[in-house]
Amino acid sequence: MSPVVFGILAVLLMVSAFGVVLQSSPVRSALSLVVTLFLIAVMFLLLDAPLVAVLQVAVYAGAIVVLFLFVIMLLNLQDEPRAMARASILFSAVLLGSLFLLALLRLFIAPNRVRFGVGMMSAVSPDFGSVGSLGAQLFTRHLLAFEVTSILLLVAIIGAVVLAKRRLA
Amino acid sequence: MVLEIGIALLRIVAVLAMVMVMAGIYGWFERKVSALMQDRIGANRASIFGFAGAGLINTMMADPLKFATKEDFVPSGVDRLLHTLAPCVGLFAVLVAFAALPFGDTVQVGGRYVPLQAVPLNVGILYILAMLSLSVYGVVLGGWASNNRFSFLGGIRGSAQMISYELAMGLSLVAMVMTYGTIDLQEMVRAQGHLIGGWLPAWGIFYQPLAFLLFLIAGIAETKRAPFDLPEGESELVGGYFTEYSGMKYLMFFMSDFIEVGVVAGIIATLFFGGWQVPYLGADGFHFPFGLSLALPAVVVILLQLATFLLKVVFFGWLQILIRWTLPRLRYDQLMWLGWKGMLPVSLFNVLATALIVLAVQGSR
Amino acid sequence: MHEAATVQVNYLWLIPVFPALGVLFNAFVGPRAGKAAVSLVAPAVVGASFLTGCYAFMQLLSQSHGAALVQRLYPWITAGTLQIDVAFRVDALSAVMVLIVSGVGFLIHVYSVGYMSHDPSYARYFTYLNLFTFAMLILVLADNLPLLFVGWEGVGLCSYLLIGFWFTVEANANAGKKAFIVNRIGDAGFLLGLFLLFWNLGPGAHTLSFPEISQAAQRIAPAILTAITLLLFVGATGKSAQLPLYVWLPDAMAGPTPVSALIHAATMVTAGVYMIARLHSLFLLSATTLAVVATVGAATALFAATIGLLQNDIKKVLAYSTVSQLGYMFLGVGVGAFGAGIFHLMTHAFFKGLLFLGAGSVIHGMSGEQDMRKMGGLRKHMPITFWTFLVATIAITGVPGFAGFFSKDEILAQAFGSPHGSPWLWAIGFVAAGMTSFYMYRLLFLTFFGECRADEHTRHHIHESPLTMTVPLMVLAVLSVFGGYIPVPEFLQPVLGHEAGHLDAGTEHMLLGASVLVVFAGLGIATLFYMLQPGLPVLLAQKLSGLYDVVYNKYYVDEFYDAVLVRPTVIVSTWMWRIFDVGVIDGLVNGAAQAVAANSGLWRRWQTGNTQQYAVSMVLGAMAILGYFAWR
Amino acid sequence: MTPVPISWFLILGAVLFTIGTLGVMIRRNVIVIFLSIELMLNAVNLVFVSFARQLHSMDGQVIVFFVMTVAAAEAAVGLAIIISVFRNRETVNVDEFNLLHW
Repeated sequence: MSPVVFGILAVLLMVSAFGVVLQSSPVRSALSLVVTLFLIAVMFLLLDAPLVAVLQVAVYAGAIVVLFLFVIMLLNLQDEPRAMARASILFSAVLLGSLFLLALLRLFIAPNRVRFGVGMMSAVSPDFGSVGSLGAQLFTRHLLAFEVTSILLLVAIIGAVVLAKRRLA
Repeated sequence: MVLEIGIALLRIVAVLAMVMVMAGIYGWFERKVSALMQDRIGANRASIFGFAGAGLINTMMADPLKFATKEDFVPSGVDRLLHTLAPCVGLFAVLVAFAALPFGDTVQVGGRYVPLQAVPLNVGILYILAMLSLSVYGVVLGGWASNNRFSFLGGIRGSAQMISYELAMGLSLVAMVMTYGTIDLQEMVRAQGHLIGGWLPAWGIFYQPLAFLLFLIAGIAETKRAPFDLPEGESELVGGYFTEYSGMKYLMFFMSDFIEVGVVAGIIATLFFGGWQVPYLGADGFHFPFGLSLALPAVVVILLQLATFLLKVVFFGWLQILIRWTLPRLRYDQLMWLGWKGMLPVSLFNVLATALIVLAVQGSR
Repeated sequence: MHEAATVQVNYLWLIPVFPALGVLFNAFVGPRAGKAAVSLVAPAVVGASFLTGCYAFMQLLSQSHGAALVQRLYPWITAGTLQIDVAFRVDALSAVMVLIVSGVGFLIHVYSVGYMSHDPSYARYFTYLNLFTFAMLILVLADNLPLLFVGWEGVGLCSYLLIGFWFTVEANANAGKKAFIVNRIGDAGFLLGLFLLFWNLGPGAHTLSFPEISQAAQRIAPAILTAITLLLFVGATGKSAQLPLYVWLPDAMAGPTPVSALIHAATMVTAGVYMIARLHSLFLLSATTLAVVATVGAATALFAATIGLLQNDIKKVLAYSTVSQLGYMFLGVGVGAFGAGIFHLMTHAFFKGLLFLGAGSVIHGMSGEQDMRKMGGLRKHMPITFWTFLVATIAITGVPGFAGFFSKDEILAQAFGSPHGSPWLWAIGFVAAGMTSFYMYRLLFLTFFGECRADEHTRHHIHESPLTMTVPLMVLAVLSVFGGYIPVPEFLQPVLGHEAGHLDAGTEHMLLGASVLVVFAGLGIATLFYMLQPGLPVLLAQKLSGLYDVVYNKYYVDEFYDAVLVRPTVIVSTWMWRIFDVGVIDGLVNGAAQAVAANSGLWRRWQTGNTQQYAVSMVLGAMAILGYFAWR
Repeated sequence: MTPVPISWFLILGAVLFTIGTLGVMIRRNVIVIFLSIELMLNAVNLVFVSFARQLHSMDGQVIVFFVMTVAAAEAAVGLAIIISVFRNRETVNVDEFNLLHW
């Protein structure tokens, strides 16, 4: 059953991802991204990462993309007559993209390339991916990084305010 | 396997039904309470044999029928897909949010343990937050897809307002999580079955009165109801983000509004007022502090608990409607001021104070 | 040197620090604090140095003979085994020098308060003057040659700054530049000597302190030692205005007169003498160098005296007199009479300082007039100046009983009797002494006697100087009288060794009598020329017009230097600038820049401003890395 | 439950990442480019979580947490830049942001 679920989710994911990239309306792109994020959250659930999944929905879909939508609406961006780049770039991008995918797949699939790239998933302990285990990691091994993110966020807040504030003439 | 799926489906259907009924009750409250407060009769055509209270049934049947039969008007030049999607997204988000609320203890039926909860999740409360944060898309999309300045302004206002108040809301819940030491809602409710000093039920409100106040305010702001109803402020924006909606879609917006009231009421009941816990009621009956005991069969206990939970949810929904008809609407700058400069610092302070107290209590053990 | 008798003390740093604090105060607070604060602080810090110096002197006297007080402050240059400290040494020699520098310096600071009182750049003046005192004290206190060189350069800088103090007049600025450049020529020699010395000191020379140098010098080959000492002496001729580098000193009179008194008479110009005395153990090892020093000294003494005979500017006469007297000092150290040289240095500091200050007082009273032909009869108007000036004149000319007599006689006796000396050297000094007597009395007569030749306006303003100026004059006058009774050579003996020559009593008395005679001969001729028969000098000048012109124009040395050295240098420099600097150096620099620009011009076409193209390029780069890992 | 090989998730991540990359390269609207970058970040997150699951290590999930934080900061600042650019140039098309070139 899981492969079936995975297959359905994967197809939906790819469709919505292409929706982000190919749709001419920015609002629709953003909404496709929300769908993508939601589906990836489901993938996280399948990978025993419930907390990350919930955070994905709450923070990514619920806040960050809303911010995008907010800006899109603020700038009142409508459908573009010419959404894509010029042909030469389009061509090289598609070429490069397929090469890129090829290289990634080779890295991930080819046997003896990557030690953990093959094989099935083994069972995990019940508290794997729980709030407790993630929190314990966050506040012990990764404490410094965690604290530094607070500074990053502060800087981002100040930067956003300074940049977006209309200068008084 | 089939049985399990069946039980799960049953739970889900039960919750859905409950939510729908709840929304209907709130709709009726809205009319009768407002009428009462404004010293008028209100919804007088919906009484049965002159008894207004029985109009509840009438309202619950008649209103949806009325909306369903109305013309589904779509303005020209809109993104039809998004226009249709908007109310669905909104409704979906609040409906699934309800799924994590426990409405009774785990019951033992024929050797299986069945939690009285649509979806037992170990990330419980975070899940509800996540889903509630998705409900903003209904507002934003509705505003955007209507191709109407008023709708658009309503959508913009709504998104900013909901993101702003989500912070205070989340932080007040963080304080609760710290108090209980778990994020599992069922666990939280169980923890409230104890007694403080042998007589006072150990409800969250007694531990975290400030968090309750914060959550109540933020919750009302999240539901976009007065005094925080700026996204739909009739006197300014006609109807805000659902100006251009009619028929079933309008009903869906309407329902998601009331269901959200229900969700907020449910969270308040669960976190601050003992959820399905009845004071002094244990699994085998009442044990009053003054020594009296009253043994009850398990089924009665479960039904009592279920009824209590529903009663609490209805009560807090009613309270919100009371507030909605009592307070005047804020100005937008006041709204933002309250959210960012009032609620956010206070809730941060609350988290800090809670952390210190928890630390002190743990240290003294 | 007596190594054992070294006493570690901890207060010597205070001596130079006081003037340094004064510099900071006058430079940063002074301009705002007002003249009163500056005139209080600037002399006070030098006075504090003097008192500290006295304390050190007292402690030195209480020690055994030949002792030295030493303070190591901190390591300065550390490289390999080389460790040069900032360290101060007070032995008999530097004690005398410290007292001269800070004592005379203090008097001149006090004098300057009156003399400079109307100058708008009052605080700047005292900043420079304090800075000079600081540098000079570093020079004389230094325990090692590199630190001495720091002071040496420091006083050179201050000299430049003070000569060009009134830099708005181009001539003054040029005089400052001239002094600096000529000093640089000398300093180049000094530096070369320093390097040659370091190079040849060999292992064991870690600190380059003076006792260490004098010990290590024994191991250096005589020929190299001669080269070293000669190069050092080149430095001394620059700093102390000896032939052929004396030309800057007369021009240096462009600075304020107290500066001439302090720097260009009493202290800085004697640094060369001090340096040779300090390194006497080095110089004693090279007879050739000593002969050169003595010869140059004697030649300078005579040469400058002849020019001094005919000068009409009161300060110029004193300037050439200073050059001449410095020649005497070099004559002294050149014949191995280091104590006598330092002795004359001290007495000269007193009476020449007094003469300059007196001249300053006269100029002050004459509203800035410096030409003696427009003076005369000032005796009545400026009695204190006159009497003190008279004392100084008597002292410098060597009338028995006054300070100059003792030191000059000592040098002349040594020039005659020392193994390094010769009757010829004595004869030159003897003639120069006569000329000194003549031009000094000429100056005295022209200035203070006879009728006043100034114009009406100036005459009305002639006045005696204020107390701040006359009190230092009186103090210096007392010193000019009694300074000769201080047994300086004996005091210095433990440091500088015994005087080389011994004369029998008869010869000594005969020489003494001769020099007294020549002094009075000079006095007589001056009296004849400028008191009794004022027409005579003009007549003589007409008779010997050729010789007169040459001497009057200072032997055309400046013109000669200008033609032989300055002009070719300017021409070569101009050529270097136009062709080499502009063409080659700038060409290289600009060419490099142009090459980069051309190259960038090629590459910048890559930067189109098209973001998508950038994105594609970025992915291309990522692709390259990824591809490397995928297909490696 | 029939298990799914870990490589399936990895391949899905690779595909999503490539789609995001394509979006960055071919779109003219800067906001859509931004969205595509978010898509790339999420593809990487998916791979991280897969590896975490496979290696039984929480580190992968912790990194996802940090990626989200950085994405939030990046979105705030990036969108602020876009707004101020839009204010000056009245466009969000990247091929019209061409002042910074020779």
